[in-house]
Amino acid sequence: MAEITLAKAVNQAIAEEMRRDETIFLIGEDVAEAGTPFKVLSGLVEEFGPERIIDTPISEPGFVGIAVGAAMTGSRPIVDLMFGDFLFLVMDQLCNQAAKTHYMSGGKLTVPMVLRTNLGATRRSAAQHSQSLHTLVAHIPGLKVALPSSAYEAKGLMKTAIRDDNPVVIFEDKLMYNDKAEVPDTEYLIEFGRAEIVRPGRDITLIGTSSMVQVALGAAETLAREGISAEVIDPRTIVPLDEDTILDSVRRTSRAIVIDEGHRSYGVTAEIASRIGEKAFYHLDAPVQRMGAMDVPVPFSPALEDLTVPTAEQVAERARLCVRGEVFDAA
Amino acid sequence: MAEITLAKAVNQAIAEEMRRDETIFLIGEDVAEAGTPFKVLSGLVEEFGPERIIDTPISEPGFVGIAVGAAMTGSRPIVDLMFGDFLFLVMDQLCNQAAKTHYMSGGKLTVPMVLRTNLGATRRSAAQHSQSLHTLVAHIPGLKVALPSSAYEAKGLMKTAIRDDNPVVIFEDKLMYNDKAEVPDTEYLIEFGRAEIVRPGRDITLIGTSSMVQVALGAAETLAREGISAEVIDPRTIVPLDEDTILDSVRRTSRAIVIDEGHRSYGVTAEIASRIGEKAFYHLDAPVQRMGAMDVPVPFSPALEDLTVPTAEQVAERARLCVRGEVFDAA
Amino acid sequence: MTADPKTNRQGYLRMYRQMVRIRVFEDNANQLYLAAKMPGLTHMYSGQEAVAVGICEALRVDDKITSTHRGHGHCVAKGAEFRPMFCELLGKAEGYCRGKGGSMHIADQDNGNLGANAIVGGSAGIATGAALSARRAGRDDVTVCFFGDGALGQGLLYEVMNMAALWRLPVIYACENNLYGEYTRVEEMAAGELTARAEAFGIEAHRVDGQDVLAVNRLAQDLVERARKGEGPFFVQLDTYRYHGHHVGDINRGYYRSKDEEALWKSERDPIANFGRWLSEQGIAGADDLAAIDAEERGAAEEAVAYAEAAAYPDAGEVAMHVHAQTPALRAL
Amino acid sequence: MTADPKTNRQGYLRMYRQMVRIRVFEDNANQLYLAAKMPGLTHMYSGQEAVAVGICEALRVDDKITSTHRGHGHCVAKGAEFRPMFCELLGKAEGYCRGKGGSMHIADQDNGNLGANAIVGGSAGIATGAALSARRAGRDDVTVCFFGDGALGQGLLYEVMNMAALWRLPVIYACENNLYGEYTRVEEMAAGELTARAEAFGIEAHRVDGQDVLAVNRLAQDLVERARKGEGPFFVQLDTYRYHGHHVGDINRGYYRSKDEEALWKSERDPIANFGRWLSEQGIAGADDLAAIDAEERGAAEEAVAYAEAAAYPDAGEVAMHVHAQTPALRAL
Ligand SMILES: Cc1ncc(C[n+]2csc(CCOP(=O)(O)OP(=O)(O)O)c2C)c(N)n1
Ligand SMILES: Cc1ncc(C[n+]2csc(CCOP(=O)(O)OP(=O)(O)O)c2C)c(N)n1
Ligand SMILES: [Mg+2]
Ligand SMILES: [Mg+2]
Repeated sequence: MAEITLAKAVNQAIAEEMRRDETIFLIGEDVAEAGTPFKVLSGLVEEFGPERIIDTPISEPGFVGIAVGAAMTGSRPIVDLMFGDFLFLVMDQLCNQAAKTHYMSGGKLTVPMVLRTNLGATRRSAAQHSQSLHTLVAHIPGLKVALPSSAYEAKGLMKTAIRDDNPVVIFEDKLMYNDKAEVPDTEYLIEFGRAEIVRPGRDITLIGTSSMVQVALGAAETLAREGISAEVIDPRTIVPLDEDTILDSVRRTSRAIVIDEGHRSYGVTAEIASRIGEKAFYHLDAPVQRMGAMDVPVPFSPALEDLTVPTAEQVAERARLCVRGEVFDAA
Repeated sequence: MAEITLAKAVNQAIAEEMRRDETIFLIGEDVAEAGTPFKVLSGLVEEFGPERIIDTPISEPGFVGIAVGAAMTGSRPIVDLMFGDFLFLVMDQLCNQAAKTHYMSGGKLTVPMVLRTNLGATRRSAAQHSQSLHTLVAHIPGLKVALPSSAYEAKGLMKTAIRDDNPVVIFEDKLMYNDKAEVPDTEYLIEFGRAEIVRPGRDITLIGTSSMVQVALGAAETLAREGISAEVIDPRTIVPLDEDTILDSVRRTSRAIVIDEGHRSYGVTAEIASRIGEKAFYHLDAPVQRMGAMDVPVPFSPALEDLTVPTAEQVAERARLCVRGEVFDAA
Repeated sequence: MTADPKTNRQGYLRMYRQMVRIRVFEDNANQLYLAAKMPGLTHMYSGQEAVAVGICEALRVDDKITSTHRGHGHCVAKGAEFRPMFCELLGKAEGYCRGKGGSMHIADQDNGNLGANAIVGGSAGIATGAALSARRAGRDDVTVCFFGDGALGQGLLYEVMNMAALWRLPVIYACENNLYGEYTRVEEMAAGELTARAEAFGIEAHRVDGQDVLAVNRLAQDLVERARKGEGPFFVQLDTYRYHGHHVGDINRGYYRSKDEEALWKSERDPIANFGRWLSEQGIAGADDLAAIDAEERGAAEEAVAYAEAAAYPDAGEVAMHVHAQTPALRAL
Repeated sequence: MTADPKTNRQGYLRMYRQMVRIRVFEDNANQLYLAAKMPGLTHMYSGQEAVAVGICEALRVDDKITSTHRGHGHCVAKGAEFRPMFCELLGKAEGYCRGKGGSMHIADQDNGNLGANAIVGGSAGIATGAALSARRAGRDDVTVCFFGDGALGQGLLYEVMNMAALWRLPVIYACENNLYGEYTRVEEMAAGELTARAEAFGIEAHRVDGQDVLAVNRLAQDLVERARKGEGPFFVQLDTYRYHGHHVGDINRGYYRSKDEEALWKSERDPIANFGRWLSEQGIAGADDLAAIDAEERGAAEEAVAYAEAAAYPDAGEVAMHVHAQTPALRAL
């Protein structure tokens, strides 16, 4: 086991897979010598050369489209989209083309590509560089969506994504690139659609995605000191979603909070909360709570931005109310 | 009162507003002489001339961007996006620019524009011309989202949208353009954020949007014959969402089904169901049910396409189970 | 292609036959629509046959094409069979896409047709990516990206032409200028010269009479061979005309184009009639030979229609199939 | 602009002062970053001053501009004050955008600056729409769309240039070619000649030395007046250079550009120093006059920084304000 950063984990995953499979190439803006603005890909062009680590012009729809075509014809491209906010530019190629090609062709064509990008606010990058837009792609059939919450997951999920024969969108939390975790020395993959019980508990289930796993763990820590035992679950992929692990947990704890950094309304928390409400209904002792980013564009000012994302303290407080039976139907 | 088609209602709304306000213009593909492929805008160019009914090249991101800039500088553009599926092409201009400009400028700039487009499958138009993508824009703060379910609503909501100082996306059901309804002879507007109780009932609440209002009404009709009294609610706008009317109803009926033509997962039904689960929790006698389009790209074959959208019979059946207390937590 | 007809008799007749196949396919598709037997709408390629055939006859099976909403012609020209094509148009399980794609998404992977696309210009990236794939894998196949004049409005095209030029990819952008995008003339939609839009990126651009299958084929042979050698990309503007409305339901066209204009193109510039006349004049084929081809293909199309009408719809269970490809176990773990 | 310096003394000195204002603004912004007093990152305009000033000095207050992530220079040049600019950079309530936009979204509506944009090329449509608005309302204001060489990669630009050309809109596309987009040279990102990309749409395109404020201003005066008369759109390529890294944190630049190159531009082609020298040579202003301007503006910037540092953050309640504009009651019913 070695302790490495999330950035390094992504880098290793890509390098290992590229060594294994010649058909993989990586394409995006400033991915080669610059190694991306976050330096996640540093060193790859030195090993694999500019024919496999391809710098593009600032043409997101164009290079995603190129990746789709390459994926249909024997290549396995990894697309680097510098900021998750730029998803809005590539939605047609991703959602009208990549996501639907296999289905529309009656299974004859496949689009084995990975689009890696990021999410997360509080970096003082303002409204167009801070969004967490994973809900949008999760709504579109044909895509898979992975949300690693640690270096360990980032590596394992990336390797699985690369080997998947479908278009996979993988969101890294840009605030976590320097966070370290233990990663096995031997090869491992993380299967899609298997949630992880990050911390077992009895009284309430906290389902957190990506950046919010740490927030949920922080809350669980606080709660433990008060004698409240919180189970923390990390879905790891939201498409496919491991409903069973979540439902099993909630049926045991009978309470749940879903925490995700996408906007609260029409977001990921709604899907998970409503599935719990539908399928664990008779086990629930309190209404399922949803905590997401505020429904506002991300403001630049630090004084405002920090208010928009759920904190461990807020999650703990909400959990207390649930456990004490003090969450009532608001009017 | 006159009976007019939904297409005519939209046409009237736009014509009336354009007569009232010189700053309004309409822009899109084949909107002038052709009056759109659905002939919704026929006659407008004859009345208002090509300077106000502007035919564009096939450049959706371009003309949405132009509309945003025009809206920031004293115009009130109405954008015609021929198919809702083309939203994927304009997401950046709509969601990174139009939606955020007012906020990012600290309230100094406004973007009073309307983007009218459509939704709805079963027209045998296959995966790229049949999507119902309203959830995606509902997730983005700064936009408003209207879903008329009749000619009456189409006219009233369109007029309100045009007068709103924010970017509004309005989705018409392309299967309903020829459906007729009574429309007042005198001017009327429909306020955003006010749901309509389309049919009152006691035993269960059916919340249907757009095309699914008719489906819900059909189910209610069937159920009435069996002695089950279903209340049907049409939110009319999903941003803002009239939570109160929905919650009041569910607190009375204690059961609810949410029906929407967007894909089921990570869609509108999740948001509404989870709000009910959160805020009417102690009033619920059965788990809130969600019915959306199947999580598949829309298939061309009639034999398959018809399976993807909820029907009145399916809704009625689900309602029966709820009322009889036969909906259990699925494993 | 040499100018000597004798050595090319087979090739010429094949081109003639392929054009006839497209025409009869469309005539039958239109009939299906008029008889209310076809689900949805469809866009006829009739009138533009020389473009698809002239180009595709310069391609190998392993060369790729991407196609458009008006895609039946490209599909036939690249080697597709009538039966699975009609099955697809009717949403039957034996269609090229098991009925899931329909007219606007018809594809034929075995013959290198990566598919029609219902997003105007939507396949520009796909074609360019296919060319990149070939180059990276050391293959010498070439990709042709078919699109209409209307697709010049889509910014994606400029993004990918720039990359194709920077990276010298083996892709040919084939712009079929049939004078209209839906109900609007090209002049109202496109400022400047069409070929200048590729030349701006340093791409060699050509303009050719799209009604002259020999001229198209000659140019295509040349460009395809050069692209194979790494001299691409190229851009070709093909001037042509669609005989029908924008789609089969577009009947009253008077407000955007005149009957006279339509009649003129059909009587003076029909690619099949003109090529047939040339074949006769050159003594390559007599009127009888050509009539025999016409009849054969018309018969084949009718047989295929009957087959497709009788064919089965996909099982209900197929609706949830093919959302995701099954990744082989070896890949998954 | 006539060549006679005397009649233009005021204008020349104003241009000089505006360039100095940009330089001192950026120097202070950089200091704020280095002192860890600025939230986030920011992109310095230093080196490119002659572009923004040469163009904006040809504009009226009611003319519009759209700007980029590297937008401080455009903002100052279009007439903004230091205090609300620094307040915005620090996220304070008195900022132009009440702290909600920050460096990448700074706007100044009263002076016609529709805002910086953090999406490369993202304002091309906005600028074109502003021009359409003016034309429709019968106003004669003109819009200038500033963008970098990197933005030539964005398809949106081609879509809107086409429409601007078709509709002859009063918009000027000002492409600041500072040789790099982030960490990549323009030749690796753009095939062909940059001006050809506008000419392809029949747009008149010019290329000018972006370090020569007089040349830029002369061209801008001409094009703005012509655009006002309906002769637009126009495209201008302005050759320039950024002195700093892509953003303030981009310190080790050796892997993509040399120190020598940077030194050469600074020593030989500095727009402020060169213009100052010219002013002296022409006897328009002495070294003292220029030094006084420098000192004045440096003082003003430092005062504004101090002001902004002491200024208040927005109240927490503002976080939920301005998501939607309040529509006046009269509109709502
Ligand atoms: C992105 C997009 N915008 C609009 C449409 C609607 N549409 C379908 S075909 C068409 C016209 C295309 O014109 P052209 O490219 O010249 O092809 P043609 O129909 O003439 O063969 C339009 C606007 C579409 N399918 N996709
Ligand atoms: C659509 C988009 N893609 C990528 C980026 C990241 N990015 C920010 S600035 C920049 C380079 C822009 O280059 P150029 O237009 O030449 O402007 P310059 O920085 O040289 O002034 C890039 C790639 C972005 N902000 N928006
Ligand atoms: Mg055309
Ligand atoms: Mg640059």
